[in-house]
Amino acid sequence: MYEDLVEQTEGQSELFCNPDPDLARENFKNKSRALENKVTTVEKAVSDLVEDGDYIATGGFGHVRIPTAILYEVIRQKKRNLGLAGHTSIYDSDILASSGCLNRCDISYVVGYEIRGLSACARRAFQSDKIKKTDWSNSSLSWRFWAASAGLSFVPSRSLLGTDTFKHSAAKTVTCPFTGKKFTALPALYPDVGIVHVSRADIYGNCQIDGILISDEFLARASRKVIISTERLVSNEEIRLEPHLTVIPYWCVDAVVEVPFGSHPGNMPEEYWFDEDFFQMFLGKGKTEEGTNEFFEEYVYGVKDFDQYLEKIGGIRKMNDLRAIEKLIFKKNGS
Amino acid sequence: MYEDLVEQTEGQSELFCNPDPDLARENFKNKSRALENKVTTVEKAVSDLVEDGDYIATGGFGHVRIPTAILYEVIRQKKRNLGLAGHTSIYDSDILASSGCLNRCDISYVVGYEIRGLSACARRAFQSDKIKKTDWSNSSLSWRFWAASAGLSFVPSRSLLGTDTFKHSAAKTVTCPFTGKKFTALPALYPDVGIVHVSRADIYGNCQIDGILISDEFLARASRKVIISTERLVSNEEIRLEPHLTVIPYWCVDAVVEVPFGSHPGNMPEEYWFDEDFFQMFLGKGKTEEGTNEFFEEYVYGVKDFDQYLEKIGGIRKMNDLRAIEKLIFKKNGS
Amino acid sequence: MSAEYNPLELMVCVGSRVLEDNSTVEVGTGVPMAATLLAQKLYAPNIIAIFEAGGVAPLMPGLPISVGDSRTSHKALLASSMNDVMETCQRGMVDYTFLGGAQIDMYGNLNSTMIGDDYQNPKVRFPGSGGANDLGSLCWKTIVITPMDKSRFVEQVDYLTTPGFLNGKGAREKAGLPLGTGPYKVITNLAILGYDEETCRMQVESLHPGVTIEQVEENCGFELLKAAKIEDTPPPRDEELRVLREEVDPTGYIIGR
Amino acid sequence: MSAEYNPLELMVCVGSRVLEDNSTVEVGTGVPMAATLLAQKLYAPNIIAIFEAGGVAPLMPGLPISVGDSRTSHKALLASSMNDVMETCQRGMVDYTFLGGAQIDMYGNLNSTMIGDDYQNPKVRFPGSGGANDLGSLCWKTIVITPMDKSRFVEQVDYLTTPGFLNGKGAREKAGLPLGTGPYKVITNLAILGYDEETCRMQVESLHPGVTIEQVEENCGFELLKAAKIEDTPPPRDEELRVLREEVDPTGYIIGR
Repeated sequence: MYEDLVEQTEGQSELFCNPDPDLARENFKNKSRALENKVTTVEKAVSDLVEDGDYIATGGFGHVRIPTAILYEVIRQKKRNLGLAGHTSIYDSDILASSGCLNRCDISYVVGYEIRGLSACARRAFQSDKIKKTDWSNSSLSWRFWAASAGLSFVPSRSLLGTDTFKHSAAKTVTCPFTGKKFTALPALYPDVGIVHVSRADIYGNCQIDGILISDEFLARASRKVIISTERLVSNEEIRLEPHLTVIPYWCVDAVVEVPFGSHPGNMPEEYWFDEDFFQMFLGKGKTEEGTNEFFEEYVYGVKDFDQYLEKIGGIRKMNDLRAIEKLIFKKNGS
Repeated sequence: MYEDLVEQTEGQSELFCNPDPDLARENFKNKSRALENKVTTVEKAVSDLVEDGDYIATGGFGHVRIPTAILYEVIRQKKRNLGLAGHTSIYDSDILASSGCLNRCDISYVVGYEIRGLSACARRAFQSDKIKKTDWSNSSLSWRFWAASAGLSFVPSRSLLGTDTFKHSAAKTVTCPFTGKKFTALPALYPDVGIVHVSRADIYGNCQIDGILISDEFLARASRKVIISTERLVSNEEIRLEPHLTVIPYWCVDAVVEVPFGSHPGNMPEEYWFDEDFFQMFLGKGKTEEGTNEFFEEYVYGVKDFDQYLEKIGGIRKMNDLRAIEKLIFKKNGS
Repeated sequence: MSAEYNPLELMVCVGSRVLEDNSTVEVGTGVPMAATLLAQKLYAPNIIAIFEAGGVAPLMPGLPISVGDSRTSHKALLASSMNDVMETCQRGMVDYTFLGGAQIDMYGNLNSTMIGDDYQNPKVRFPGSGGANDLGSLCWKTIVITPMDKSRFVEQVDYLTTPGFLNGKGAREKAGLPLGTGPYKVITNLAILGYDEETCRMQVESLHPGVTIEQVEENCGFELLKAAKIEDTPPPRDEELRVLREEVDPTGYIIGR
Repeated sequence: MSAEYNPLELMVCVGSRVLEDNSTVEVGTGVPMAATLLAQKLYAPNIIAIFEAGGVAPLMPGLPISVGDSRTSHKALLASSMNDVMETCQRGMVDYTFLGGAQIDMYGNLNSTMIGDDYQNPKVRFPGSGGANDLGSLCWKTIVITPMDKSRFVEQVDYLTTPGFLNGKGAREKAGLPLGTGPYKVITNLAILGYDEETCRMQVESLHPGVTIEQVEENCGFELLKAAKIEDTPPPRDEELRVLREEVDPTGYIIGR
């Protein structure tokens, strides 16, 4: 029992992105270093920077600080055959998969909504072989982003070993030349497009994030192209006052879009809490294919932009309520 | 010419610290996780935590944010046969070497004082074979700290290759299992004692640093024991107000000492500038052995603690002048 | 029985008692969060809760919904990154991890990925490893909290997501996992289970109030060993239930009341 | 000659002209700093200066004394770490690096470690690599600024600290260094030197005011190639010298006045 897992040295699934650091360096060599105004619209950012077939990586934690506005636009523009880093992914991977954008996914976490249970529409999408799947763990994808951000082709780690997670990954093993010990070799992950929602950015793309970073500093560095959505545009002077807070430097970034409430229905640290009513509505509709289609018709295809979507989900009053919860402001008449 | 360097796969110098991650894990397993008051004196921190023969690593950038007070005490207590990570090291490695504390050193930068030129006493110490030397580059030591902080035994890199720096290191090479490319394999560096000077710390050892970090977040995580000197002790509540600024968490730390001006004669970002008069005096005395001995007699052995040393170098008036330069406050009568 | 309680409440209360004070605990989503919070309030005030996305030792204003939400770093000691937390685990600084799972076998191996035998076309897809594989690989001791029945406690997991002892003593080390790590306890609605040191197989260590060894065996799909002495689990105390219901999970999000 | 200037001023002025605007430059201690600052003030206002200890694109209130001091991150865009900066270089985001060195050979290999033949007992010990080996390995183009004489421009360096083209075309790639990287220019007090594409050997490209090719050859310990057309280096302009002396290095710390 499990002998083959203990002995294995090579995962059997497909490696979706080339880990060659010299190939990546050629891309980074050609990225602009100019301090130029990169502010654009959601629509233009997506149409300019996301191509059918691209492999994308989204920042945040699946339903925390996610780039919802950008992802809705990816769906609205009917991008197809996308790959995705399903790293700590929840609502982000669900809507991309359920709307038919994906044909491959590196998975560490999908389908689940933590204590809210599982998503039926995500299950339908990921149980089908229309999406090719390669398995990983959270740390494996975090370290794959790190390895790429460091310009490497691999990094050793001590997880995955001995499991089916390794077997269905595209990892290999490597022997430490100093200790002779066996390590997992994780291939560097250089996504085509990184999409990250941040707290503050300037027009050049220097970004600051309140709260935990998950792996976004590395994800942004690793990606060939980067789209930033930000709660707030701030002046370059404000960035320069606290340069130790800059998590993503401008040279990583290709487009900046200001989208207040851009992580809805997700939690945005220091800004707003989860929209639980919305999640229940979404998970309810997701139970059937018709419901799923209805959802996308109503909330994505049927609205022209994120502002209109926000009106639909309850507008500024709703967002103020979610803000009050996040800020621990409990009103007299209920929370 | 140089053919042997191009082909080499193994550095020829001694590896001073065991990179075995399981050995390190046993140490970290036994570190206290308790939130206990770790505030102590410079004298007690050094006598309790630095043993003859220990391998130490010092934070900062050689003459910027260095733990001078702790290092003087190491010298005062006549610790012997110490190893040192000579990473971006300047005044820190110089005084340890010139006073006879060291018998081995991993070197990326020693002897030099950047635009001030070279130190004669450091040269005498490092030219002698009383100090065993293993060669590295700055990034190599930065990444060796990272590898240890990540609980690994090695990490690949793309520097050192093809050079005498590699030849006189203890690095090896490793082939990437994905690309077949050759990388330097850097052995993880787990120092016995890490010594870091920080801007703010609470009594438990949660530390925040203003300005650049160099490699101190990793150096502190990598070290088996850690001594923190801090410009200022702050309340735990202050740390908890901005937890994203915590660079070194308390569980890394064994002792905390409050030492205002503790980086003198070094620059302390946001606090005080270099003491150039002092450096000129030191480099002058260092030209002869007698001068070097005089320096240590007068400024280290001859004073009982760092407060008395500060009086000797000009006291609060001097430190206020250096503070004015750092803060860009130019007084009416000259700078 | 000192009070009425449901199986989830029982598991949370029992789970809250196994953590040592002044230890570091990497906390998974859901029941483990509630158990850790309850432990902090009653038994182990200085337990250090670590969340995989970057939050360390927060003063939580309420139960987090996610291991990555803003409550996990509210007034924390450290709000860093998943990389930093996982590296801290890999370095050996984290004593316990607290996980769930859809299937578990006699060696403590966990499945949270799928039911079926074709990874590309599973019968039922679950979330996958998330951080579970990492935490079960890198933390010193793995505690699992899960209700017990034959569909969960199985001879062989459909998919080995997170390593327990793999196929027995020495297998983790052979696979390359860090030395000295592995499964520690399984907290269920019927009993507390541990592992026999020699064989690394699961054993019954303590029976919950009113539960017989036969009931435990009937609800398990593999042969269970028995500890030399099987204890009686003290029932949830009134104070445990009060603090759990009033302070830890007042909305019943996790304990389902 | 438009004005009087010393050899250091000449090198700084000439060095300031070789950097492209909107490029990233990893700046070494001393003369390279002055040249980069001068370039920013006159030719390449949007050059992004990167310092190895973590400072990126500061608005410097004065000349830094160290590549790690507080001026290198004053009102910067990013104040991070040596790890981040070196990883950025390794990722291919840094166009130029600007280095010094005690010895250089015809392939642009640099020695900043020692004179002698025994690493443990050198005749003369220099600082060592610092970040030089990394920057010369990982940035796209390496520019060296150093005065020229036979003791510095040598047939073979006593110690190969930082890789140039090693022993010729293809050697960097064979050694494992990133593809397409290597030496670009050498700025001296006598001439601007570059490299022949085929042989990777150093060649004279431009002679400074009043300098003959023979003088350059006399001050070089190896055979220099000559570019197809050797240019005349324009002398330091009054404005260059004024800005250098008044704004970049008013205390003469680097240019030694």
